[in-house]
Amino acid sequence: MISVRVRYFAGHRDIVGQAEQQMALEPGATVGDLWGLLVERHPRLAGYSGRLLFAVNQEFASPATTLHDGDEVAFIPPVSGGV
Amino acid sequence: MISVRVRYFAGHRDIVGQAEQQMALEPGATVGDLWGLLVERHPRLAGYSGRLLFAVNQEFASPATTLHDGDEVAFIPPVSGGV
Amino acid sequence: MSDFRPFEITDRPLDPAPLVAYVQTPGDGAVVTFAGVARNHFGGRPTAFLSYEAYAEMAGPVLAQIAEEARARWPIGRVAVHHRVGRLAIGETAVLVVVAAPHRHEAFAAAAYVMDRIKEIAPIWKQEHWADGEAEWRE
Amino acid sequence: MSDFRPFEITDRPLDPAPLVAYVQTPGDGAVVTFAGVARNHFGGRPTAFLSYEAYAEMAGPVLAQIAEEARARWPIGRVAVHHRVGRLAIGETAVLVVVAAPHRHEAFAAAAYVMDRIKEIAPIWKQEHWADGEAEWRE
Repeated sequence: MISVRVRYFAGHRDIVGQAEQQMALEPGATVGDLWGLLVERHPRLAGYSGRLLFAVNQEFASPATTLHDGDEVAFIPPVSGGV
Repeated sequence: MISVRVRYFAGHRDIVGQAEQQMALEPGATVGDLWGLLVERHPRLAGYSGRLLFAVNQEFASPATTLHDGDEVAFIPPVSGGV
Repeated sequence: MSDFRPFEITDRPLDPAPLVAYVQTPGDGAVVTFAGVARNHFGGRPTAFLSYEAYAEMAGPVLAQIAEEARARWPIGRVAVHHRVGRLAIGETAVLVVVAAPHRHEAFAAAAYVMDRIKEIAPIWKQEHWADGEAEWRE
Repeated sequence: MSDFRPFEITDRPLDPAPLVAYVQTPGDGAVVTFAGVARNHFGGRPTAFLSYEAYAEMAGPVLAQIAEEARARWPIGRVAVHHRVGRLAIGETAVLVVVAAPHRHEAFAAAAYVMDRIKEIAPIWKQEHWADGEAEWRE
């Protein structure tokens, strides 16, 4: 198993109820696999599928990106910086 | 005769050698008539014909504008405000 | 200015002066400053205040990356972007984008582009706190 | 700010802060500031300094008229324009155009438009003083 740190922001954090958590995954798991797992646990996240961005270690990533032990994964709900 | 005050700026002032002057004109004279008179006196002004703006009493005017006693007339060489 | 950073996420009030001083070099004829400020309504509904949150460790580098995109597209000089987080009263500045360039058209185009891209990809979120007491994330 | 005028020709150094404070109202989400600054070359030829002259009695009202044109074209708020005259060192600001608007695209478009129109009709002239000692009016 590998361990990754997951960060939640804005609407995601409101749904998940925490700003970050450590999660254990099968080796070879992808960003998309992790998102699927989270949507199972928190069905209200499903509304974000298809309209979120992904980051691994603070760089943009895709659902196909493979995760490694120690990675920091962020699920980025639709951004709204500026005004 | 009517008397008008003529203002010169930038390249015009360099050619005419003064920033303003009082000029006597026939009643009914237009802005274009006055410009023609000035070009006769200062042939180097001819290079500005067709590429200058005109103002009477600090508002934009045309060569056809008729002048009246006491008017302030400005011949505006190509402007270059800003940077 | 010893601790000045051109791309920054901060919870302190924003001031354009150090950004302008940073971007401007002797070859520049144009400096465009965009300030995004908290306004008192959205779609006709009165707003009491705004709050912003950022993925700060990532947002700063993303702002720098957006500036590089702009520099690859237009012949511009330096770019600086500061974005505020936390609670903002109406009239307070949420974001400053400052672009210097030899000529003005490129400075305008690049500043507008940087702002468009911030709204597309910078990991920063705005929560609208309505005058009636409700709050919602803009998504 | 008691002697602040939104449209002004002045021989004093320009500061954007009072213009920004003047234009911004609670309904505005965007403030765009354009600064035109004296740069150290033109077409590759080194510039020592610039000097500006204006038909001041007319130029102030023309700046106000240009702002009205912009307000007729875009849903924007207040506009302020200050233009400097006299001798300017490299890096000094010759003109400030500041536009507030509810939304940023209109603020950008209007600020660019105001600057374009200034260069078309405002009775203000720039003299380039080249590093080699020559001087010429830009026409």
